[in-house]
Order: sequence, then structure tokens, then C-alpha cells
Amino acid sequence: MIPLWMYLLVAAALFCMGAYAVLARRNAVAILMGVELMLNAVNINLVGFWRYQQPLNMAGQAFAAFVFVIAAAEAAVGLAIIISVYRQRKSVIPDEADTLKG
Amino acid sequence: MLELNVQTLAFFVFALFVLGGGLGVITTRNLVHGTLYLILSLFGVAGFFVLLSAPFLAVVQVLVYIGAIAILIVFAVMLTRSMTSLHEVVNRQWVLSTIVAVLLFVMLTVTIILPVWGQDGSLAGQPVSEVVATTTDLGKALVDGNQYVLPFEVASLLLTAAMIGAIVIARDDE
Amino acid sequence: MAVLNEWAFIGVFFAVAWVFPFAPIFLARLVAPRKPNPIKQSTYECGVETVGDTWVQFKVQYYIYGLIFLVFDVEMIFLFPWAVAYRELDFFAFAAGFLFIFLLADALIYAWRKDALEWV
Amino acid sequence: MPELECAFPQVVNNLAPCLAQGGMNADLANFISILLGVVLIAALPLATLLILLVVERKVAARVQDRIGPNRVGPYGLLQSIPDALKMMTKEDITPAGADVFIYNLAPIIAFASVVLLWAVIPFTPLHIGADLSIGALYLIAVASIGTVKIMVAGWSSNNKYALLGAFRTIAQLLSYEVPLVLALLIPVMIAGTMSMQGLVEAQRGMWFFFMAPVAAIMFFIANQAETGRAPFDLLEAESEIIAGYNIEYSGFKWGMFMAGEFMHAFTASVIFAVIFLGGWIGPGTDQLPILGFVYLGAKTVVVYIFGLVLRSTVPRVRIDQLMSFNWKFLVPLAIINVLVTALLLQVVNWLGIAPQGDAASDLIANLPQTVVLLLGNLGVMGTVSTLVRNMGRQQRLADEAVEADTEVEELAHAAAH
Repeated sequence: MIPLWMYLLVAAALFCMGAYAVLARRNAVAILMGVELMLNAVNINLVGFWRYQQPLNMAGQAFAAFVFVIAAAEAAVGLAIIISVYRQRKSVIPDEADTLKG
Repeated sequence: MLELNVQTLAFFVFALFVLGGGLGVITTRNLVHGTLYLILSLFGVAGFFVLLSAPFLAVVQVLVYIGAIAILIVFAVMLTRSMTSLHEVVNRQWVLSTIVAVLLFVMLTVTIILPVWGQDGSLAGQPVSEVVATTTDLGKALVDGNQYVLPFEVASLLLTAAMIGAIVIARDDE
Repeated sequence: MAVLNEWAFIGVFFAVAWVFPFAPIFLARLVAPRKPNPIKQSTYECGVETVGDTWVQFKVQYYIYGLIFLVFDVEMIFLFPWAVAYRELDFFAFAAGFLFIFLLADALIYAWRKDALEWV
Repeated sequence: MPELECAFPQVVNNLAPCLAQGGMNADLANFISILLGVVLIAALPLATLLILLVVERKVAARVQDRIGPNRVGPYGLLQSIPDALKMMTKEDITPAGADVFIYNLAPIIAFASVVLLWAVIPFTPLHIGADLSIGALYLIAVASIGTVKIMVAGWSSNNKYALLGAFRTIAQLLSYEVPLVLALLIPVMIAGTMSMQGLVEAQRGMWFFFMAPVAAIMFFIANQAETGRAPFDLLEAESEIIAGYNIEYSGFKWGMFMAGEFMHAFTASVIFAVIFLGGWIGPGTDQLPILGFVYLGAKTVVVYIFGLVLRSTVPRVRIDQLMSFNWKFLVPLAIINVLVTALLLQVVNWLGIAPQGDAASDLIANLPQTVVLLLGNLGVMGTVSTLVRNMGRQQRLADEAVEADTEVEELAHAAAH
């Protein structure tokens, strides 16, 4: 089988891509996509370690399932905020949404 | 060294999907294309889950990410018209961000590679057993009072809260 | 290994499935006439010139439906393992599942009360 | 390794070991057998498609008191061939401003996503593409790829109608996927497995249609909506959004969307037959597995024809009615149905009437739990129909009151003049 470290390496690369998108992209939707990439990298790691270290313990799969929930909730609320901010300010660029007053 | 078989081939194909899709997401100007790249990347991750003997998660990955989250992202892109209104892809701190991301990657690579450095590469990190827990086991664990029943309920609560919150935020109240 | 063989089948299926629609489209490309001109290629709108940007702004209601769907979809991650194991489980599992579904039904009732389910 | 008999009928089921026995590399033999299986199974829906196109039009014609296609071949049975040829020679127009790569990708996804469903359909006890442990979820996951094709087609056409149509279609598909999945949960719960072969095996004693009629009917309705059939064909509401998301497509690309749609409707019937009507179950399948094809085919045809007749008789619903029907009726009902079935299964457990071991494939041994489940389902149906009737009556009375009021006002108005 493929050694574990190769999965981890791909996951690390994916995580860094996500991190770059979050830090550097200007569009809020793109930032959210970056977050999704990072969460997926986490999931690869969780399932990888589960398969290679503890395949009979359900922790890895259960945690991966909970990560799905987090990802869904984050996407739902995050995109709702983006839509709402766009309505108020006609902009999807977080740098420009700099007042706390709505 | 790595033996060349179907599994290895599949791994590299999926790795190509994952990383190629990821690259697309971070570079593309058009956000609808970005979503398609995201779908490609997440499809690759689903392939990884199959190779890691977690078919249930693989299918759920397709169901949730490609069937729901990607569609939601496209809805948001269309609702905000953000694929046409942007001229710059990156913000002012992109140089710094690149440095941070690359450094992070180097650091992670070193941490991952160091423990297996010098060992026989094909042995490093082989699975401890061929027997793998099934979906039924996952179902049992999720409602087992000693295992995950509390997170199980909390997940439901979180989803409910997210849905109510998102409806309140997104709706037009004027 | 037998299990992975099943998935190898699915993998090959994914690789081959797109050939079936691609082949006739490709054949048609060889056979069919191709004489494009600007009028033929213009956007179809019942004979009228199309006005403005195609990507007009959409109603937020689409997003709300997508959102409720997403929540129910994620719920499946937990309900399917629960259902598969259900016959081997006791009444506690029913109670846990009941609470889980009940909490989500709450969200649906909220959306209903707030008229978020209406097509406006 | 034991000697295998590699004569004609056996070689079909043991191709890989037989090839390996002939001295071929094991991996290569395996690959060839898989590839052959894939091609065979993918060719099946394509072959049925040619028949479907005629059947569809013939049945619709008969329902509407017409004859239907009757020129090509006996009774017009070969009509699909000139249709395909005509489509092939049509000019293929790419609209200006379209996103060309994605525009061409969409019809391919549309067709492939339906063909992919056939990978997990069990035809006989022996013949199935891949008996995945999560087969039932695989069906849902592949079907959800279908929404991507619509989004992609609508967006890349650079046409307002296409985009609007795509959005409406996606809203419909997403909405109806919820009751579909919740209905699918119930057979999974009763059978205790998601493998398609396992789901069929679990129906040896009793079809799930009788154990869970509410889920079956809901699954059928949601499937009609998912495939854009019967009262739910808003995807191509010609009078409103001029054919919707695929408006800019022409020639064979358009043909792929249509073929995909026809095939999806048929595939949905197959899936219904497999999950609720016992699939290949029938007398004599143990001795002669190939009979399973016949049984599955017969069951499928019944479901399919029913859908066709429904399609050509009922009028199209409005989109707000469509959404209300789903979110305010089907989804709550599906949730209640899941809870009721879960409770009933606990009751079955508690009474100890669930058939054990070999008895599971026995009709008599299955009767007690079937009766419990059926009564529960009938209870749900009765309660729901009473509720709906009462609400409908109240609504009607309220409407009539309003109407009477306006009439009185109009009369008073007229009298004043």
C-alpha cells in the first residue's frame, strides 16, 4: 500500500493552498473556498491516521464526520454573511467591509 | 520502493486531482471556474477516502461537498455577482501570504518526512491491520452512550443553529 | 482486496462512462455542417437582442433552499450509519436518533414559521 | 488453485480467474474482466434507450388518442434510428460568449451521470457491476452530480433564460432530494445494510413495498421530480422559461441532455423496482439466476409505464406549489415516517417477531413484522390524509367566505350606482 506519509504530504500541500487562499485572495467567496480546502486537508489526515494507526477504533471516521458538519455550517453561515454584506455595501471584498455598524 | 500497481496509480491520479484543483482554486479569476476546480479537488479527496478504506466517507464527500456545498457556493457567487465585479485576484498582503504558506508547507514536509527518513520507504507508515471498521460500527459508535452520542446530538444542534442563523442573516427583511 | 476490486470497477466505470456521450458528439462534429455566423451564434431570446449582462442578480430564496437542503444532506452522514446499525441497537439508539431528528425538525419549523419556505 | 470450468456459461462469471489460468498476468486479466463488465453494463442503458424513445412516444400517443410514430419499421419501432441520424446531421451551434470548454462538458456529465447509476444495480443474484457496501448512498451521490451538470450548462450558455431555468431546476432537484434520501433511509433501516445486493436479499420474504408503503410512494414521487417527470416537469416548462437550462444547445449535445433525461426516468424505475419491489426476487432464481433479469425487467416496466401514463395525464404544477408540496408536505411526512418506522422496529424487536437466520427468506416468518409495519404506515397515511382534508376544508371555507364578501361588496357597489 501507499505509505502514510504520502497522504500526509498531499494533505499538507492542500492545507497550505487553502491557507494561501484565505490570506491572499481578495474575494470573500474565494476565501471561503480556501477554508473548505483546509478542512479537507484535515479530513485526509484524520482518515489517513485512522486507517494506518487505529482502524478498529471509530475515532477517525467519527471526527471526519464532525468535520463535515463544521464545514457545512461554516459554508452556510459564511455565505449568508457574504450575501448580506453584499446587499448592504455592494462589495464582496472583506477589506472594504471595515465598519462594525451595519 | 513503491511497487507499481493499480492502487499506486489511483493514488497519483487522485493526488493530481486534489492538488490541481487546489491550484485552480487559488489562481483562477473566475469564481464559477473556481468552484469547478474546488469540485475536482474534493472529488480527489473522495478518491483518497476510497483508497483509505472509508467508502462511506467518500460517498458522503461527494454528496455533501459536490452536491450541496459547491452548489451553495455557486448560488452565493451568482447572488453577489462576484465573478464579474473583480479585477484583482489577490489583496495587498499576497507576498507575505505566499511566504507564510510556503514556509508552512516546508515545515510540515520536514515534520512528515523526518520520521521516515533513512528507513525503508516502503515500510514507513504501513497500516497496522487489514481489518477495518465498517459503517455499521460507525453507526453503533455514534449512538453509544460511552462514545459519541453527545457529539452526535451537538452536531444536530450546530446544524440547526447554523440553519437558523443563516436564514436570519441572508433574508431580505426590508 | 475484494472490496477494493469492487471500487476498481467503479473507478473504471468513471473513466469509461464519459466515452459513451463523447463518442456520438464527436461523430456528430465530423458529420454535421458547421457554418457559424454572428446572427446564428447570438444569444437566443425569442428574436430580440439580449440586453445587458447575463448574470443578473438572483433572488436570495434560491440560496435559502440550498441552505436547508445542505443541512438535511449533512444530517444523512449521521442518519445512514444509524439506520444501518439500527436493527442491532436498543431503545437508547431510538431515543438518540429521535432527539437528533427532532432538533433538525425544529430548524424546519422555524423556517416554516418565518415564511422562509415560501417561493416569493 | 482449483481447476475452473472455463466453458461458455461459466466463463462469464469467472473471466479473470479463467484468463489467469490460461497464463495471463493476474492484474491484466483482472483489468480485462472489469473493463468488459463495465462496457457490458454501460451498454445496457444505451440499448434500452433506443427502445425507450419509441415506447415513451407510443404510450403518450395512446393516452392522448393518437397513433404515435408508425412509419419506420413495424409499428414505428425503429423510429429512434432516424431520430439519432437526424440529430447527428444537425448543425452544432455554440453561442457567442459561451464558456466553450464547460459548455461542451455539460452534456457529457449529463449523460455519464446517469450511466454511472447502473454500476450498482443488481440484475440477478450473480450479475451486478459492483456490490458496494454503501451502494444505496452511491446512487444518491451520483444523482447529486446531476445538479452540477445543470449548473454548468445554465451558466456556460451565457443566456438569461438558461441561467434562470438552471436555478429553478437546481432548486427543484435539491428540494426533492431531501424526501428521496429520507425515504431511502427506511429500507436501509429495515434491511440493516446499504449494499444493493443486501437490500434485495432482505426482500426475499417480503417486498419492502408492503413493509413501507409510505416510503415507497414518497420515493416514487421524489424520483418523478428528480427526473423532471409527470407533474414536475418544470425543468422544461416551454411556456415559461423556453426549455430552461439547455436552451442554447443543439444537435447531439442537446440530444445528450434528452437521452440522459429519458434514461434517468427509466433508471429511476429500475431503482424503485430494486429497492421496493424486490429486484430480481422471483420463483426459480436460485436454480437459474438469469431469470432475475426477467423479473427485474417486468417489475421495472410496470413502474415505468405507470410513470409514463402519469406523465401524459396530469398537468404541470406551478413552481410555488411544487416547493410548498415538498417542504410543507413531503419533508415533514418523511421525517415523521422515519421516526414511526424506527419506533415500530423497536416494537418488532421487543415483541421478538423479527425473523431470524434462514427464516428471513420465508414469507410466513416475515408476516408478523410486516403486519406491524404496514399497520403503522397505514396509520400514518390515515392521520395525514385526515389532517390534509381538514386543512383543505378550512381553507376552502375561508376562501368561500372571502368570495361571498367580495360578491356582497360588488352588489352593494352596483346598487349604490
